[in-house]
Amino acid sequence: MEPDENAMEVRHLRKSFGVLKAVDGIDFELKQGEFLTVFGPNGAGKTTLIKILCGLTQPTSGTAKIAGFDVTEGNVEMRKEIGVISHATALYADLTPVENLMFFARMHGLSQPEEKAMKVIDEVGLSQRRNDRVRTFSRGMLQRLSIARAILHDPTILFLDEPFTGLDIHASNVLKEHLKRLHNRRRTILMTTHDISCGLEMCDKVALQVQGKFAFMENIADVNRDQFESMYFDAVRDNQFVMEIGS
Amino acid sequence: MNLYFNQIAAIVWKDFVTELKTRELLSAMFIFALLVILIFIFSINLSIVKASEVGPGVLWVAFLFAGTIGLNRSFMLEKENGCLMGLMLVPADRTTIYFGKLISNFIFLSIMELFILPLFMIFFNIEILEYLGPLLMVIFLGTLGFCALGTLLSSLSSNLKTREIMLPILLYPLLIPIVIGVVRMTGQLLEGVPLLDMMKWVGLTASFDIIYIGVSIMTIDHILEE
Amino acid sequence: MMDQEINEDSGGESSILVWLTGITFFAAMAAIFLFVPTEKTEGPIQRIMYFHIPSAWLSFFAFFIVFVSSILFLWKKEREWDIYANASAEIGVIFCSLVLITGPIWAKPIWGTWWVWDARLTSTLILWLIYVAYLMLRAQTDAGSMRARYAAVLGIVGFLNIPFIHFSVLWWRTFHPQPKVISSEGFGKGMDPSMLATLGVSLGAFTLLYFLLMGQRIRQEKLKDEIDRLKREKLFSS
Amino acid sequence: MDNFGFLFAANAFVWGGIIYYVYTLKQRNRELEKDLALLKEAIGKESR
Repeated sequence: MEPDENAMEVRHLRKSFGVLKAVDGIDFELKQGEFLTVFGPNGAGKTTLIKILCGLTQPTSGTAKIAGFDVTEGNVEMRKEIGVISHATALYADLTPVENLMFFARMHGLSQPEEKAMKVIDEVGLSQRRNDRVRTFSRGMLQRLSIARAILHDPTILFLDEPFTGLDIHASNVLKEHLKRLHNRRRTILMTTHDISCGLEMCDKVALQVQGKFAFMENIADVNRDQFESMYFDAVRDNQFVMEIGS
Repeated sequence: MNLYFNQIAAIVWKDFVTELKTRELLSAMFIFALLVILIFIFSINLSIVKASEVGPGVLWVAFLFAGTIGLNRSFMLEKENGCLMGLMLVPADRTTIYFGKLISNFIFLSIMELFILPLFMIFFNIEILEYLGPLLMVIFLGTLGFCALGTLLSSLSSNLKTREIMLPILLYPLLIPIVIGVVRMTGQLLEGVPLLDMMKWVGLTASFDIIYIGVSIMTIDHILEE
Repeated sequence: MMDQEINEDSGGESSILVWLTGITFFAAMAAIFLFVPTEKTEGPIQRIMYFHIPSAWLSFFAFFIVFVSSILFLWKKEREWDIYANASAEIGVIFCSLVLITGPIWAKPIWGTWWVWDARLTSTLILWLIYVAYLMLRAQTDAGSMRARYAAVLGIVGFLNIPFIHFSVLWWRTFHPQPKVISSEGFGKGMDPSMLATLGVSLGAFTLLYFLLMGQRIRQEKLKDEIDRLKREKLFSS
Repeated sequence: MDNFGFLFAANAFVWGGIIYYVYTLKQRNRELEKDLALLKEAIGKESR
């Protein structure tokens, strides 16, 4: 990838089926090394946005380029450049951390899968438990191992879908440390969250997604925190209202 | 191309390691198949009917029911913790997931069948050793067809709320042709008819296998999409 | 825009279709009960055939439409094709059920038994099971692209099964004494031209009925979509 | 040869089936149209 090229370029992205519009015309771009946090009420289409961007689902119209690859083409090469951390850990409960990561390393086609697995397990501080079954792990440890899985192949772009959900304070601090380190290593990061303080703390850009659209997107330097907070709460409240009538 | 086979091998390896640790799948399938055979034996009077006439049907019903348990379990493992999503994010073609699961399902089912066969021989008093070669061939064709369609449909049903119920409802009607084929072939084999005299059945089951593997390759992309 | 389309559907074209279907059905009924002579060996019961065969043809045609629409859906990913497949499967299952009901009613006085494991009956039953499973799959999943994709895969897999069912069931029975089959050649041989004509009219009437029902079902699905859309619009504007 | 009863039964099933299906279709149609009209009315009021 060229250094000056955008890591992400999203144009008029839409995802709808029949009348349901999960993503309804989103435009943005991110340079390499930038960190974007997307806030938004439940059902605003944040998860769908991430799913489109990492090629799990196809958009109805519009284009998205990730690391120079077009997501609509279902590009296998693109998936080498991305790592995804979500609420679901994507780890096999009956395997050990080493076996899990070795498996994913082999799927990525990495050479020396075992060494790579050991190395990232060390990085997330789980080397003492590396031969225990994942089923016995706490939520925080699972999330750390999930990070290890996502950064195993050293991706240039990371997607995080509400990574703080269900974590205790210690675990979320560990996660924040990792995110900062990755950010310092100039990894491009897109994160969705409900946690205002965590979300605003690390990012370069903030966006607010409401009903499938970006209602707001600014550089963090230009954002008045209180104003943003009240705007976010309004959006969540309105959404709550909509959801209640809808059902 | 090398990477492609490596990825398939990795999926199979992963399923085997899991099975070695938990030993849940094979034992459950084996005991279930055994129970099916026993229940059939209690419900038919073996002194009236000829064992070689009802035996093949009972055997295949046992394989089919036990195999369905295996399929359900196999995709449940992938759905737990969203592992299937993790698999879809690695730089691998979607068909590697299909083939990986197909091969591991096929191997597990075959191992179970190898354990069941001697018991079947003993319980029904049927001599199968002299027909073992062609019999294994028939079992291979039948099991492959079952797994080809079963893997496709269990990857589909695993996303439904009522997956345990829906898999058999979707799968069994579609499997009827192959069940008729393999039961007929097994029965004839045990009567001493050589496999060469049943080439139309061999052709039917083999083309079933090929067509459904082909259809799965073409449609798996549409199923493995969030 | 969608609104207009729906209103148009309920107007001009479809009312012509309604009249045409009605008239053809009337003609078919007249032919079946007044015009066509009673068959010598089977007696009046033979007149069931003029419903039975068109129903069978119709369900098969409907399943073929499911197959085609499913392929087109996976290719184009347009909701339109999903609607067609859904509507056609529903109609197909209904007429397949009628086949399965009228068959035994005919068989009881003629063969002396409600059901024989005859090749044709068996394959119709299997077909019915496949498409009932298809409708169950649709009923169990929420509306959305997942339901449409899964249903489309099943629509394709199910239709490709038909030749396998046909041959396996046919060969399966040849090892046993065969009952008198309603095979097309056996039926056609002793057939009077007036019988053929009656059958033809009846076939026409049922085919028209299929298109009429399809039109209604499609319109309904579109209405449903329209209501969903308006609901959403209303909620978002408030 | 006297099997009018069967003929009658078969006819009853065929016609019963078709008419019942058409009836449910009509019923569903009416409900949907009513919903649509209500919605449109509600939206019309709001926009005013």
